[in-house]
Amino acid sequence: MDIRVQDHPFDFGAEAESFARGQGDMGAVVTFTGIVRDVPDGLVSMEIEHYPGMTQKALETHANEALTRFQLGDVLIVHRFGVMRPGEMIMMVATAAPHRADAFQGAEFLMDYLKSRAPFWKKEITRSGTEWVAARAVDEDALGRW
Amino acid sequence: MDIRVQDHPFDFGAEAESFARGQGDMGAVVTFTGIVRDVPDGLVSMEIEHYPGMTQKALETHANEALTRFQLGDVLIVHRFGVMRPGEMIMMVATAAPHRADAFQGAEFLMDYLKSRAPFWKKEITRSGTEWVAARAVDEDALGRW
Amino acid sequence: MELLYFAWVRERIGLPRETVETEARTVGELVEELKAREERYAAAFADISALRVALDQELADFDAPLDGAREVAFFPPMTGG
Amino acid sequence: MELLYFAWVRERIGLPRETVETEARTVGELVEELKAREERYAAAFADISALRVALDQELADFDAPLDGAREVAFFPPMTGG
Repeated sequence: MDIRVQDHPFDFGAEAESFARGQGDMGAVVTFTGIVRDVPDGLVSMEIEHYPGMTQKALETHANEALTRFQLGDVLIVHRFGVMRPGEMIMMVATAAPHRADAFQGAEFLMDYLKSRAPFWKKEITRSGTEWVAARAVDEDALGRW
Repeated sequence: MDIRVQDHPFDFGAEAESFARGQGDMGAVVTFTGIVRDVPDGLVSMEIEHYPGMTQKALETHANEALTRFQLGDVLIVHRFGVMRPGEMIMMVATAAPHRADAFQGAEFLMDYLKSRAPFWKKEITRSGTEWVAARAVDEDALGRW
Repeated sequence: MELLYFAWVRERIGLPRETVETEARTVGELVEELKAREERYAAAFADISALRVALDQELADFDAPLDGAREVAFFPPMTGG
Repeated sequence: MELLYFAWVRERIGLPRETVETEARTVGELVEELKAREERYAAAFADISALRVALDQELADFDAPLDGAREVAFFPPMTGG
């Protein structure tokens, strides 16, 4: 298990490759990557604030729950905070499992928890102003399936 | 859309990175990688046979169906044939979408079709003999959800 | 008509492809013709529920008509991914 | 007791953290105390259904008892991932 919260960019390709390379007994690896998308108003940058004391612990709790709930061999979470430009990668998760259903479900479970239960807050700086991103009801609802 | 059927290894990290880098308008990228797992009898190698005339077409059909059925911006499929050792990567898919639910569902849809509808056949060469891998009922059943 | 065999179907019949002349109107009739030919065909086609067929590189059923098909492929259920 | 504020809660109150002395027994009572203090607190806590709270870095409810908590954090619903 590897959980990293950092302000600098990460190398998605290298992380994905080294995670998958380490999984000799696992048949299935799933990755998810979140990317800063442009918005209709024209996104200048996205700023992510987090709760330093709590973030790492919360992510470890979710990762451990994913490990036991699904048949996962390994979990990786990398999540950035600070300022990002459109096109930059915000975060990634990776899961490894003997079979694909567990790898997919583990990754979706982690993402649903990251979206609504990990202490990160996104702010969008557009050409027309600055706004905290509102939580989406669909993200809260997604937790209901677990 | 990029579909490749090849006998040589692929560079998962580089493929994942370049796929994700190209997705400026998409917020979510999902990848799945299938890896040759060792088996209790001790796997010497896995051999994958395919139907050259049909494979590329079948994969393109499935990829196009995924693109229209889900809100996907892009799809990548790389699938190997020939001889592979334990730990080697067999195949990967990648999907990009504005939101994560589509990216996940698109990748799972592609995997379910690849498992049971793309003309590939796996043979396991173990220390105790050689055997064609039997299709799993759970893989056939998985198609029922789409 | 070109016949193609893959995986253990190919191994049981002993060749990857062959050209045949046939009057069969459906895939099923073609299978019966082949089974009547030689023991190795009878062995390969013993249980067609364990087989799949493609007509001109598209998956089809065993009761599908053959008319116009140039290439018929027989193989076990696929195990890709 | 250490109070922490994040995102627009921090912006409305105008500071990221402060130390308070309180007799409040629950999160809810603490919120009422803060609202009575100054307009900017009243503004930040106007609608607690739009807020989340963590006690010693664990998510909690607004009716949770405060006893023993050293750190109370208030923030909007999270938007990670």
